[in-house]
Amino acid sequence: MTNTAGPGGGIKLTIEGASKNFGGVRAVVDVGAEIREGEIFAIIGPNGAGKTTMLNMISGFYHPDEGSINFEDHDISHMGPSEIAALGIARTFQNIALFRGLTVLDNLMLGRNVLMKTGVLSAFMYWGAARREEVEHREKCEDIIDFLKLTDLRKTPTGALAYGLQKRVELGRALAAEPQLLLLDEPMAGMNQEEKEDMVRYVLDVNQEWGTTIALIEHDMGVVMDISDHVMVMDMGEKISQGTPDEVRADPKVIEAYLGTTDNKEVA
Amino acid sequence: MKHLRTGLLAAGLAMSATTMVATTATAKDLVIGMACDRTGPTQTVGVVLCPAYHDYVKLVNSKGGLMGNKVKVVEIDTQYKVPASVEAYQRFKKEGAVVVALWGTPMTQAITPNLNADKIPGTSPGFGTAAAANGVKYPYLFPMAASYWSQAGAAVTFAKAELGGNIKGKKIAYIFYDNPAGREPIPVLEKLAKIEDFELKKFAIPPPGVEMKVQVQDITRRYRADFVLSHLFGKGPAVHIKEFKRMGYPLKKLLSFVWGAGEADINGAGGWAKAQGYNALNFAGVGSNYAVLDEIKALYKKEGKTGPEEMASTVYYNRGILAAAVHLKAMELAVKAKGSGDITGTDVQKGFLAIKDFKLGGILPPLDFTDIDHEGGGWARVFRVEGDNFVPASDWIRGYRDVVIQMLKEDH
Amino acid sequence: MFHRESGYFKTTYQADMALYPLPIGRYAIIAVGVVFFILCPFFLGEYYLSIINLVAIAVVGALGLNILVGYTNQISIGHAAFMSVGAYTAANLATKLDLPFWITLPAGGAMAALIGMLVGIPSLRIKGLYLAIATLAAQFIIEWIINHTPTISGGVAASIEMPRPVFFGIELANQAELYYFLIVIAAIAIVGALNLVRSRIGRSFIAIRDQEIAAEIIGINVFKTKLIAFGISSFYAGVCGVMYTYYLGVANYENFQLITSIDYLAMVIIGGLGSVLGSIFGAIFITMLPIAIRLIMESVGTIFVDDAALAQVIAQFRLIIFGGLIIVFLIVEPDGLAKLWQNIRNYFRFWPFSY
Amino acid sequence: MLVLNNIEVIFDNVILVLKGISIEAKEGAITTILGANGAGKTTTLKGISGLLRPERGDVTRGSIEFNGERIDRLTAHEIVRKGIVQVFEGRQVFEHLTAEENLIAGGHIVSKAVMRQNLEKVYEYFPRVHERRDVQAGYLSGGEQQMLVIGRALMADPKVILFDEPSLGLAPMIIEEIFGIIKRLNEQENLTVLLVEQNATLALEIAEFGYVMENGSIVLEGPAEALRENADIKEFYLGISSGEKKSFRDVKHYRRRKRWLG
Amino acid sequence: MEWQFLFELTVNGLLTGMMYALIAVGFVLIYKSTDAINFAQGEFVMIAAIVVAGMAVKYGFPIVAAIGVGLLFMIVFNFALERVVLRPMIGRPVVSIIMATIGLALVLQGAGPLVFGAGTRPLDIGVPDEPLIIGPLFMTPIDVVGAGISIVFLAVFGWFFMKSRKGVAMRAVADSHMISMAMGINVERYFALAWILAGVVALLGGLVWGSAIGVDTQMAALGLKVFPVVILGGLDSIIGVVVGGLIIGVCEALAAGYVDPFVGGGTKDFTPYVLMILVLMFRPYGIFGKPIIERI
Repeated sequence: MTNTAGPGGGIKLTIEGASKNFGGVRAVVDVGAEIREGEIFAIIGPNGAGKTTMLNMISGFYHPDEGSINFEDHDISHMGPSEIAALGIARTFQNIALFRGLTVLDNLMLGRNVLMKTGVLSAFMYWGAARREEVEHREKCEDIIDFLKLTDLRKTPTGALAYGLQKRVELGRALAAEPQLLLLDEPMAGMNQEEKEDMVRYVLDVNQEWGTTIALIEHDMGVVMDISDHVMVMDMGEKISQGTPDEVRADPKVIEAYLGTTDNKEVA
Repeated sequence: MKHLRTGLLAAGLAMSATTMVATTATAKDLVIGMACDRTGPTQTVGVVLCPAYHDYVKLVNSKGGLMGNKVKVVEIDTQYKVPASVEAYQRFKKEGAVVVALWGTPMTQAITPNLNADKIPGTSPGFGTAAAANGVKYPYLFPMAASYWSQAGAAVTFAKAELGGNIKGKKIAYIFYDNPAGREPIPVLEKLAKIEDFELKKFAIPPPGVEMKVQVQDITRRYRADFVLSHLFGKGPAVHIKEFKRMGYPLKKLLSFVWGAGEADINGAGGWAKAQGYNALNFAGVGSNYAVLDEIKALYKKEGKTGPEEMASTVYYNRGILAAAVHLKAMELAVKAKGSGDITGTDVQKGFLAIKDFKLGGILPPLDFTDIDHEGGGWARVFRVEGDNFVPASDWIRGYRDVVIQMLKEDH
Repeated sequence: MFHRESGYFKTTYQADMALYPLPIGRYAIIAVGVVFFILCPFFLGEYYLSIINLVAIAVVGALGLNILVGYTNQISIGHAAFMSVGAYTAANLATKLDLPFWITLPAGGAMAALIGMLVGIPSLRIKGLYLAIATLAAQFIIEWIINHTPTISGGVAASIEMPRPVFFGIELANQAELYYFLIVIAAIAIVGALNLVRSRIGRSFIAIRDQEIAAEIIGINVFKTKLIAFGISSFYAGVCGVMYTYYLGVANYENFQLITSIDYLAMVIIGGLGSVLGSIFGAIFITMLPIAIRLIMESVGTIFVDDAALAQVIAQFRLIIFGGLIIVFLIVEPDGLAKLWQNIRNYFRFWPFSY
Repeated sequence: MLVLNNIEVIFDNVILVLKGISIEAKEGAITTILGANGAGKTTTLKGISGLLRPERGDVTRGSIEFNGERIDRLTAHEIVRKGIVQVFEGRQVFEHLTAEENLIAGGHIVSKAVMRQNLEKVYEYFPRVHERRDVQAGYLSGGEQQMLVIGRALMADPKVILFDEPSLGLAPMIIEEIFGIIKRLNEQENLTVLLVEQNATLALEIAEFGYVMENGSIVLEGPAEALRENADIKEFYLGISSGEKKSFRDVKHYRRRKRWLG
Repeated sequence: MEWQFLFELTVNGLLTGMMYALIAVGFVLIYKSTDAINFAQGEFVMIAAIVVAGMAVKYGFPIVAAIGVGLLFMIVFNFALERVVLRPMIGRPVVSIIMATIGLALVLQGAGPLVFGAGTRPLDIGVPDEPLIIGPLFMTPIDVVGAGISIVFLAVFGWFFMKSRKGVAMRAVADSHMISMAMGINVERYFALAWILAGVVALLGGLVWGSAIGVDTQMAALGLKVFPVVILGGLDSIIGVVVGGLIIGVCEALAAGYVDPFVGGGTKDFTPYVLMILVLMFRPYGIFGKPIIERI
């Protein structure tokens, strides 16, 4: 498996000895990792291995009890989610977390919230700067709408969309923030083959055309092994393996903890 | 189904909109506007007082009205709410009211500025700001009966008499609703405490006072008051009678201001047997031994009905009679002065000021209205629970009138 | 209903984002509104004006509450308390410093906003019903403080007499004059609210309402945004309180007790949560419903009961009907009057070709 | 045993979700329904177990028969008493109850003695659940929760269990284990199973008969081995085109159309 | 003397607190099993007391018969209420359900006096008024009786909820309606049961409180006491209700006895709310309340 885009640049995100406990339960234990600029980085592992907790720590929803997380030059270990988002980290969620009462367009505009600065008073009057800003950002959102082929749906409330489309809008919302690092939590969960193929295509396009660094959690080994540059395997909160897809697939520890000793059809 | 629903709702809306435009029929009657509270926090009073008012007006109308002019009462239940009262007042004005009966202290305050502007006299018997009795400052507002200041004066007079004519060094507790109306008498009480040299301690009850065990316990077990003055309304009076009783405090040493002085309060406390000795301050007569009440009963009998149920609650019923009687007296004097039924609010205001020594067969104190005194003299009388009745425990009294008048004058 | 939507294409994003997407619709609405607004006092009696005035005041309060409850999903049962903060702030400024309304009005709003944000602080940790009860607590605490602080409340009576608003030397005293005063403020409040909810601020409110955690992670500072919502909502409440005070001529906390908070809650729920139009409908409906019920019962009531008993029956039934209608509305049309209006409009949009 | 005859489901009186679905689950067999998200699989299951009404849905046409008896008009709890229990997708436990209380609630309809026996049986199947029986169910791991909900369904002495995507969001190894248990239950307890899945590979492996659902209609049906060989199933559900597994890297935005009509 | 007064206040605060718990438990019951928030709990207590007192005073029923009628009324009434009003509201936003029950409260406020006449009535359940003095203890009999009734009811109810199979089922229903249905639990029957039980508690509350303070529509104000109690204890906890009730009872007593003199009074009704906010800041779901497990 060779990569066309490949990780070219330096290190985007560094995790050093991160640990997280929840009331005595050790969710993440002393995990270290590096995500390189421009790569697709996958985290895999059994349920409860601490994958989502890792993602939550990167996006600031949780803070590591020990260790640190650095994004570019910033120590983000103890920053709030909104500060981290402002630095250029966006994400999607395992269970779709769209704003169901709002249209596709408004969801994307919200994705750009971190880039906007209209205050209460100017919003109240909707005059001058406030209006200019709205229009400016609307243009950017339209680009993403085109890219994700959502043109017909921009004024549809997201609650009324089919599951696969909702996942796509969620991706769009994350992209709207023009992120440096995009975190995807099980982007293909609950999708059939056809929808998965679509989603993979968009993810690859984002990575290749815009050069966005991507970190994702995914259970579908087919997808993970095909598209990622690096894979980290977690179990019981610990990192048990890391490397290229081929290295990881051959690691006996991974087979024992996650992939199963049986001849797994999905991996084949 | 969906459409039917929508249609029904739309029709309902449309209906409520059209009624707004439809005006009620107008007749050439003398109109009185009456704000009532039959559903709000002071409903216990309203449900008796308001019917009494209607009964008296009916009686006068049955006798030919005021020199041939019939009297019409427009009543609106305000639920003790300010916006509703403002709307009600505007409605009264639209109906051409020449006098309005207000209800409730906050509502009275909200409407007072309008009275002067519109030149319509309004009345606030036994409530509202005490300073409003000053007719110079509020020419169109008539408290019409003893204000909270006058009640305080009368109460201390009574306490002094009960404690043997000297209250120097005695402990007097004042238990009151923790709102403006409840605090109103405090300046007078504090002044009198200085004059008479007694010890005054205040115990506030947050309205609506459904639970006040601790305060009563404090008064009886820690402070050990020699006499208690209480100023509660709504549910409070019944509760405090029960609590004092349960603490073993002699009710003879408890005097309630006018809004805790009714039969309803005694009933709520568990009946006459449980309230023996309880003292109640009143600004109208109590009991049914008055000619005017007999006339109303007779009127009902003529229609083939038994007398009004509300009459059993004599205290609040008689207050309704007082309000109606004074209003109609003022209007009558206005009609007489004018020589026709074509009177305005200003005429009625002058009518009020022309009332002198009006007693209505003893159910009222001798009421006199003057420019400075719009409360008719500030009379009050104490009635005590004995057996199954309220019996008079004092004569009509005006305690420390000089102090009250002085305060009235100071206020402007 | 003034227009058909076909044959018009938007060529700029700006046009697409305007409040009324069709220019003819926009001008028609503005023109009709302005004419109606100027003419009202000429054909309506004082009594009806007084009702409109009460409605105009209620609209402002309802808009504020809807921003908090409907758009941000932070339940508040203490709205009236913020009104009283505005009312007393303005009353003190107007009586002690002789300030004119165009200062007291925003000042009352600002003070209420400040207190509102203070009350909003627990909203970071407390959610749903727990927060609702916390705001109930705020209602009682604010009430108590005003009631017991003579420097705020103006003494024993806890009420301050308020001078009438003065506009270029003209004292606005009667219902018609007050009408112009109140309706302009209400109009500004409505347009402001419409602008707010379609801008960045409004969108982030809705984001918090729909998905609080997601909102935070896409970069909305949830705490700050909730505080802003509390602030704006309370600002509106404060302005509403000042309007009341100027209108009644007196600031009195007993006008702003729990039952008032509940009335406003009824307005936004019956009108439609998360809808500016709904707030207006709700304010109209809840203000006029008791009056309408009474008027209807006055005219037909004597058929069922005799005169003497009527007053009592009206009073009790009005409560029953009022409460009952609230329940029926909630069951039948959970999205409120705004939704009902939309249904009616959609019906007419295709009329006469409904299907 | 369980037969759906040409049923139609409408939500809110207007939205047609299922259009003439006919499915049969044979006694003692595992039958699977495959399909994309929103195809109507979950709705079909809820239609059987009587859980549509709380969501304002209704079976408006056709019939559902269980052992020859119509059940489409019964309420949810009556249907459970007939022996049909549904296991929801997404491991829905009673979060605030302990694991054991979850099981007790599951055995609500059987007598106390039977409930005790069933409890023993469930603990035998799922020793992990026994270990964690006093833990609040909300704090169990995903795999444990999945076992708990299956155990809870067993508490009601069911004849038929309807599984809704038991593999959703679980790790490959856990999925294997869960499917193993489903197969074991089917064989040892003679349970009839109706299995809704997106993971076509696994589902077709343990099932005997399968249906493919799209946009509220059945588009394909047949024995599992026949479906496994179907070219469209291979392409769109198993991700195999022209005989070999394709790489996701090579996927394009355009592709060949399916041969059935959705 | 001071220590004795403090002791008396505390004891009476505890007794009153138990009586608050009796009102609050109805609220918790409904919230736990149906997710509905009943702002009309005070009105339930009021209407129960009005029916009993009305039957006894207006129609001359013996008190036992009047209580019987009251019980029957509350069962039928709450059953109907659940059917007609609350069931269609399932799944609506919290604020809508709050509003519906407020609407209900208004209806009850209007209907109570219409049927049985306005005005305050006594409710005599045969508890004497004379104070009870045991050594240094000074108590009023109705408080002792009220607290006793409260303790017995709560104990029985607590056992039912935690230990019996029906109790487990009820908690299951509270946890998730949908899953409960799928498990063969007749959810609607448990909803009805919860409301009926709440009606029965309201009757007990109405008897105790009506006897203590007299019966009229103002009794509904007791409903406002419920909130600090249930929030402090945790909305869904029976033990929480008891603890919350006791804390609030004592807190009120001490505030009125020791804070009032310094600030000019009236602190009794709002100190519970202040206390409640403080507790909420540290425990957002009350002392015993279960946190909502948040996931993303």
